[in-house]
Amino acid sequence: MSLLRRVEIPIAITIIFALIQVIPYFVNMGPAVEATQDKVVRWTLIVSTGALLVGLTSLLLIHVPRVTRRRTHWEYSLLLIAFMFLMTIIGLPFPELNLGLTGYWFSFFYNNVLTPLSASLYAILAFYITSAAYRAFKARSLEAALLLISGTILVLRNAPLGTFLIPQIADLGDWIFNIPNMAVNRAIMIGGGLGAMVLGIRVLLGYERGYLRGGE
Amino acid sequence: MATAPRIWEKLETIDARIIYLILWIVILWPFIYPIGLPVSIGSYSLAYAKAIDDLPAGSIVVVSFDFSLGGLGELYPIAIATLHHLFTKPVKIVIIAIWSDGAIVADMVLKDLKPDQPPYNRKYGEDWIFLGYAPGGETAMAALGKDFWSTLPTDYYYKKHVSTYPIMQNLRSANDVTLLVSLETGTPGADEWVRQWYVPYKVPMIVGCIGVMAPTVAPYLAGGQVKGMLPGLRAAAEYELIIGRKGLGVASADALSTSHMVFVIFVILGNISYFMRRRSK
Amino acid sequence: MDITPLLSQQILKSGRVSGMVFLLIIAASTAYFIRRGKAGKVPYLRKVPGLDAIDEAIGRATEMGRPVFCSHGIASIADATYGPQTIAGLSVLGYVAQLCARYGVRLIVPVRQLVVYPIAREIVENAYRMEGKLDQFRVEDIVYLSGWQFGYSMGYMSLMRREKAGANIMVGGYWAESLQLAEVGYMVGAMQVSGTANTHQIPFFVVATDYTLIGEEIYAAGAYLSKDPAMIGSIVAQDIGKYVSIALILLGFVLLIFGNDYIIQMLRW
Amino acid sequence: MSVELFGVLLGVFFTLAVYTFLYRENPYSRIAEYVFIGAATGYGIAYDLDWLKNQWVGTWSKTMEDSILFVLALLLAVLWYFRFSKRYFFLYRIPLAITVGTYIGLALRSVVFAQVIEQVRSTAALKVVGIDPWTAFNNLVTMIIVVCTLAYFTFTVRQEAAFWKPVNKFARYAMMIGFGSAYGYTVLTRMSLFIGRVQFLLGIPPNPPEAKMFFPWVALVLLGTLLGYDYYKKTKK
Repeated sequence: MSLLRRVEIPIAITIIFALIQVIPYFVNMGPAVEATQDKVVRWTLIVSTGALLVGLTSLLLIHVPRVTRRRTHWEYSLLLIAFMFLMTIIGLPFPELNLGLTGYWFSFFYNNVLTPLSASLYAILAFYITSAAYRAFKARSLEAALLLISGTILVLRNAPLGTFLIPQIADLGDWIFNIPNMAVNRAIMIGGGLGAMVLGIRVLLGYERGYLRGGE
Repeated sequence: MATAPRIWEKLETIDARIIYLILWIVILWPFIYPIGLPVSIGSYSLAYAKAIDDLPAGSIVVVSFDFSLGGLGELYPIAIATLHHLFTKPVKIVIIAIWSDGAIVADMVLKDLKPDQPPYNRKYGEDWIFLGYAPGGETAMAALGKDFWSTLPTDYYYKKHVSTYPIMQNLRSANDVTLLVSLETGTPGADEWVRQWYVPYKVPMIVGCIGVMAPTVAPYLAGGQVKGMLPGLRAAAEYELIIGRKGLGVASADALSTSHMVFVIFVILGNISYFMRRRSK
Repeated sequence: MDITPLLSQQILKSGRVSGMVFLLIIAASTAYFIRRGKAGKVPYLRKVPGLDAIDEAIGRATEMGRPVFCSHGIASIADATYGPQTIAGLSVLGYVAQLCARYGVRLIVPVRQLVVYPIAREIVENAYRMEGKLDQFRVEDIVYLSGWQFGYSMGYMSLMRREKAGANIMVGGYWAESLQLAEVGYMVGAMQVSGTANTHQIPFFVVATDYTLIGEEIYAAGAYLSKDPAMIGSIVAQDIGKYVSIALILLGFVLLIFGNDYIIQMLRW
Repeated sequence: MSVELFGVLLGVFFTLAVYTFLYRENPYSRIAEYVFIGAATGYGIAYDLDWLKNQWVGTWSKTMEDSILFVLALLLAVLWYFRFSKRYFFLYRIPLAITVGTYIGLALRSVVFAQVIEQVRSTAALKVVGIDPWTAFNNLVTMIIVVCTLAYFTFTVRQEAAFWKPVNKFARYAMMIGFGSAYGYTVLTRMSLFIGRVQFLLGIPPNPPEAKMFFPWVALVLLGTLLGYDYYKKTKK
């Protein structure tokens, strides 16, 4: 067991599994190797489902004591646990028992609880995008002014009324969006790609241990 | 004048909840009392409609639902209008989903549209088919491109093997597809379709997406990989006007105008108060 | 250079050679500059204001007696495209946790991905251990919120309101929740440092937070904050990649003016 | 009340409960939050179990060898759980290392093409001769912005030479214009999504028309209780 404790073991595993994906991608090793590659990815997915256990346990570790010790908001924690088990049970993969993802009750809760909650939360951004613009779209400097102006042009461009009042704004808005915005995104994407590559190499070299921090 | 600066100061640090309330009002209002503000039609929407209009009879069109319920607000009217447009053309339509929820959404849209009833009267399995969800994201797209039958072996409604349907006889790989329609909200979406279908098979695409995704699709429009794009609800309204079937898009146009105008007014107000306060200092 | 024999013998794969060469250049320069850094030749490193602001944010939260929030985005580490952003965020978390342990300020880490949860926990626990304050480590402050994007963001927002966040540090892959978190963070008066490589979300962070790390800056963050010479060395490789990219763009662009598309063809190999 | 109708009522309640969060954190928004987190986690578990079952039935149960691999994967998956063990916690690093390794590998090979090679190539391929002047101008602008922005982010060069100042300024201005436009564009999506919720509340098809019936009452109850409570607290002070 003491050997397994060493942080070199997981690093070695990391490297091996990474190279399985990288090398045959560039160097031709035949279809058999490529099939194995794909299989390893699917196999890894199965391994990673185990993290479910951790998440489930950690949620329960937080909320069960809250309920049993009647801490503040324990009623809500109870609600959380109840809904978690409810969804799990009605979603168990046994269609014979009318359970599972296509079962009646699972669809009922999916459509009437999860969907409205998720969609409403997503849509709350309409409010935040307005309040953030109200406080931050201010011409404090030339840079801030550029941000403000291009933002406002695009808003006017997308409002049906905006293009009706100022037809030229459609072309101007599209230009800003397709030329400077696209070019900036492209540069940031290249830089980001390079950063991700260097980070990946650091992981393979065993330097980036953020995810394995600790060790003995 | 001690009071004037105070007004500006107050306006600058206005309680965000007042902004929220105003936004609620200006969006609810036009649905209760429609105004009928005008909508002008853009080139992207025209190109999108043209791509469908130009389809030769008998072509195979694949419509992919690459979004979940969260994207319905913008993509529902686009999906309805697109499928309506397609079902009125003499083309074969194959509906798939790359997002797991996409199948649920597609089912919803199809139930609303009822392609097998008038005015469409299109026969399931012959004129159109719904194959459901292909898991695996980008990998699934690649697999579909290579071999449709083995990637989606059964259809969604009857779980029968695809070989039993006449429409599938002429569809084995992406080479048999005349047009791909991706209705998307993100990853996997248009980017991945271009990589997996346009690059190797040169399948022309049109994309209906939520507004935020427009910048990621725009380069493909310029590059010619994507022939037309409908970004968001505004484009949905434009498209509905083009095909002459007013729906949710047109109905929402007023609310879009009012909410956007209020946004602009807020930004202007914020700047006026900022400068007035700075000047008074 | 002619690479047809390699392709015709099918040793290398057509269309992938350019990528392989680029990857090899990056890998070799990363390894080389790490070695150089180890040998004590630390390269000059410009200031990244967003990263320096992390100290200030934590200091301010400590003074106010309010907790620090630190998150690493919502991407899974098990993701072919966005996984590296999470790793970058976790490196920042390691640094933040260390400072929080040192100053004795409460650290709350909202987590969305199950796979990442145990890692985040270990990182924080270990930071407290290294500062000799393991007794102050609170497991329940590493909060698994929800696998659903907006379940996560709702939980995160409520937590910030309930606990009155003093600082909110968000580095990693963020999507639509970026603005929700940033706005609520602002409303509760937290100093906010953000960073993501998701280009479409950067504008919201720039507008709504105090400091934003843009794109590649997040990948350099771990090395920058660690002050480890070997790690700092590796940042040079990022720059070398940029030089190569700029050179290819300029060269290709100029050659194309004269009707020569060699560079563009080369990038298709 | 039929089950379907009750479903619509639930939908209206949860929609409005979320929006009470705009006013302040309150018991309704808290109910929405905890129910959402609980239900979403349950959904995730159900979803993964379904996926595992399909994997087994569809792929891994076909041959003996694959079955063994599947069981091995499950055994490794259980190792995650050792995160909670004080003695054997390090065992969880094995599944972690497998996961990270595979995906770092996938990332390395995909990022280099999607984010670097393709972007560099499409920038280098921008033409300025033999096309109309407007496109040529746009292509030139695009190229310059890409190069300047890339240069702006260099970490390890002392940017002292005279040319750096205009380059950096230009890059920053371009970025601000780009960010502004992306922000402005997104307003459309965000408003549209909220418009979608309003359509639900107003029962506009395809949404169930019954929602219209519940909307004013639920809104009245939620707002009334919240405002009433706050007013009561204020006057008591």
